[in-house]
Amino acid sequence: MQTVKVQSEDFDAGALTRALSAGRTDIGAVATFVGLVRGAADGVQEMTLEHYPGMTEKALAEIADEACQRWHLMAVSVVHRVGALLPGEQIVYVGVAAAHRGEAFAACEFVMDYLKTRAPFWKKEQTAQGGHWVDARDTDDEAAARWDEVEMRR
Amino acid sequence: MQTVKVQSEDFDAGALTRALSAGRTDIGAVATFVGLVRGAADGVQEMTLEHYPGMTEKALAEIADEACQRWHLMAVSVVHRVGALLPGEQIVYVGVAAAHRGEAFAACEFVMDYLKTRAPFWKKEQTAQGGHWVDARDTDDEAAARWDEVEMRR
Amino acid sequence: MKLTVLYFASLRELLGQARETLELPDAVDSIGALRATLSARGEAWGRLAPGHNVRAAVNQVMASDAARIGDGDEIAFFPPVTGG
Amino acid sequence: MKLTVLYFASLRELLGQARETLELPDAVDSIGALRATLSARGEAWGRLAPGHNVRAAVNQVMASDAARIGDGDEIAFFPPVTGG
Repeated sequence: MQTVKVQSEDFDAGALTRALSAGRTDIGAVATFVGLVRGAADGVQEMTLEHYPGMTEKALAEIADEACQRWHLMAVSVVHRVGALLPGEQIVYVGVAAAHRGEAFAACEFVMDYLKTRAPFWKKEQTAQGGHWVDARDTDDEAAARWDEVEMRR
Repeated sequence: MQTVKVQSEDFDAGALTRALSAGRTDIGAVATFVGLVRGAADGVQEMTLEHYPGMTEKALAEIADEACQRWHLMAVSVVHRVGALLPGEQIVYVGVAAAHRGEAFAACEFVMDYLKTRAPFWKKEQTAQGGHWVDARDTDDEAAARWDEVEMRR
Repeated sequence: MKLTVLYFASLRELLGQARETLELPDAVDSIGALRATLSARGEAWGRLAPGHNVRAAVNQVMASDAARIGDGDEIAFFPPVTGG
Repeated sequence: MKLTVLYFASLRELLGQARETLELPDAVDSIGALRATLSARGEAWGRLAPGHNVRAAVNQVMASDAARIGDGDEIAFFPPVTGG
């Protein structure tokens, strides 16, 4: 079961997580990730997320597919918001269900790392000094690259 | 903020996760894990979790403390159930909030790995053939041991 | 050869447009050739020349400069992605 | 010297008891010495002898055979943990 959504509305991480294992008894592990807009310390007043409609959904589905090829997963769910977001608001949800925890953790982190470098989203931050586009981080490329070598874990 | 609970009642993973970042704008990443009772394929009809009252809470608090020493975390929450549980029911929740995702993922997996080898819980499974105590897995010891060497990640 | 070309994020703002439809000679048959054609417009369009870290997609799939393009394709140019 | 000794899980079932209070000579001053004393009871108690993968805690902290024990301590014996 793979679900991928791009939406401007907020999401209910608890409901998304429950849906991953609802009515099943073969799932032993559910790992999830929620990304949030950081504000105060960075002076960010608002964040706007632009995306490439059509390609975004395809890219997220491909990333979820690749995770399912690398690990034995029972469910993957990815939700990414677009549009204007305030500090503290949720940006992205990734949830992965598997028989064992090693697979669930690895696949969840893999999806986030690949999403960060392959899914066409762009962040623009609004601060007191005006708006500026967030630069891509080298550490994100490195995080994604380590999966090229990593062995599958149980 | 560290919260550790041992209880027989079920927990609301969504509410626990929201509580980790509620009212804050310095958290960019929340990683969570939920462990569930697997049933059908393994022939498990019921699972009973025994624990060592007093030591369990101490052990969980120590594990959360150690995670906070290894990584810069903003919140850690651990809930573990005891008593009789049916297939599909939730056993354990671990939630970790941090500024960045690498820290949140690593700390969440660390807490689970240490919990599996250091917190005094014991599982007894009930199958059609009767009850039997679950054996400790070598892979759990290995999973915990790798943190002795691992470098902290961003 | 008719192409739809999309621009996103900082590149969209820099170029002052989000999409255009182009009629081009069939010789412009790769992403690299299209970059050369567009950057020749001068000024901000120079950003599409090599060395400016602008990524490309052909029909919604990430593409290198060697990727072939043809009539009816949807091409996109954008900065490195920053979602998540 | 007075000790409270607790047994958990499969060990509790095997020994047929969850807790006992013991009066022991002061010479029994380590987990190792306590294991020797208890396993000398014979039969199922032999499980507490070395080599049976039974863990110990002193006052709710994991402890090796060398760990010192004293009057009023709470000692626990149990199989490797299997929570989570």
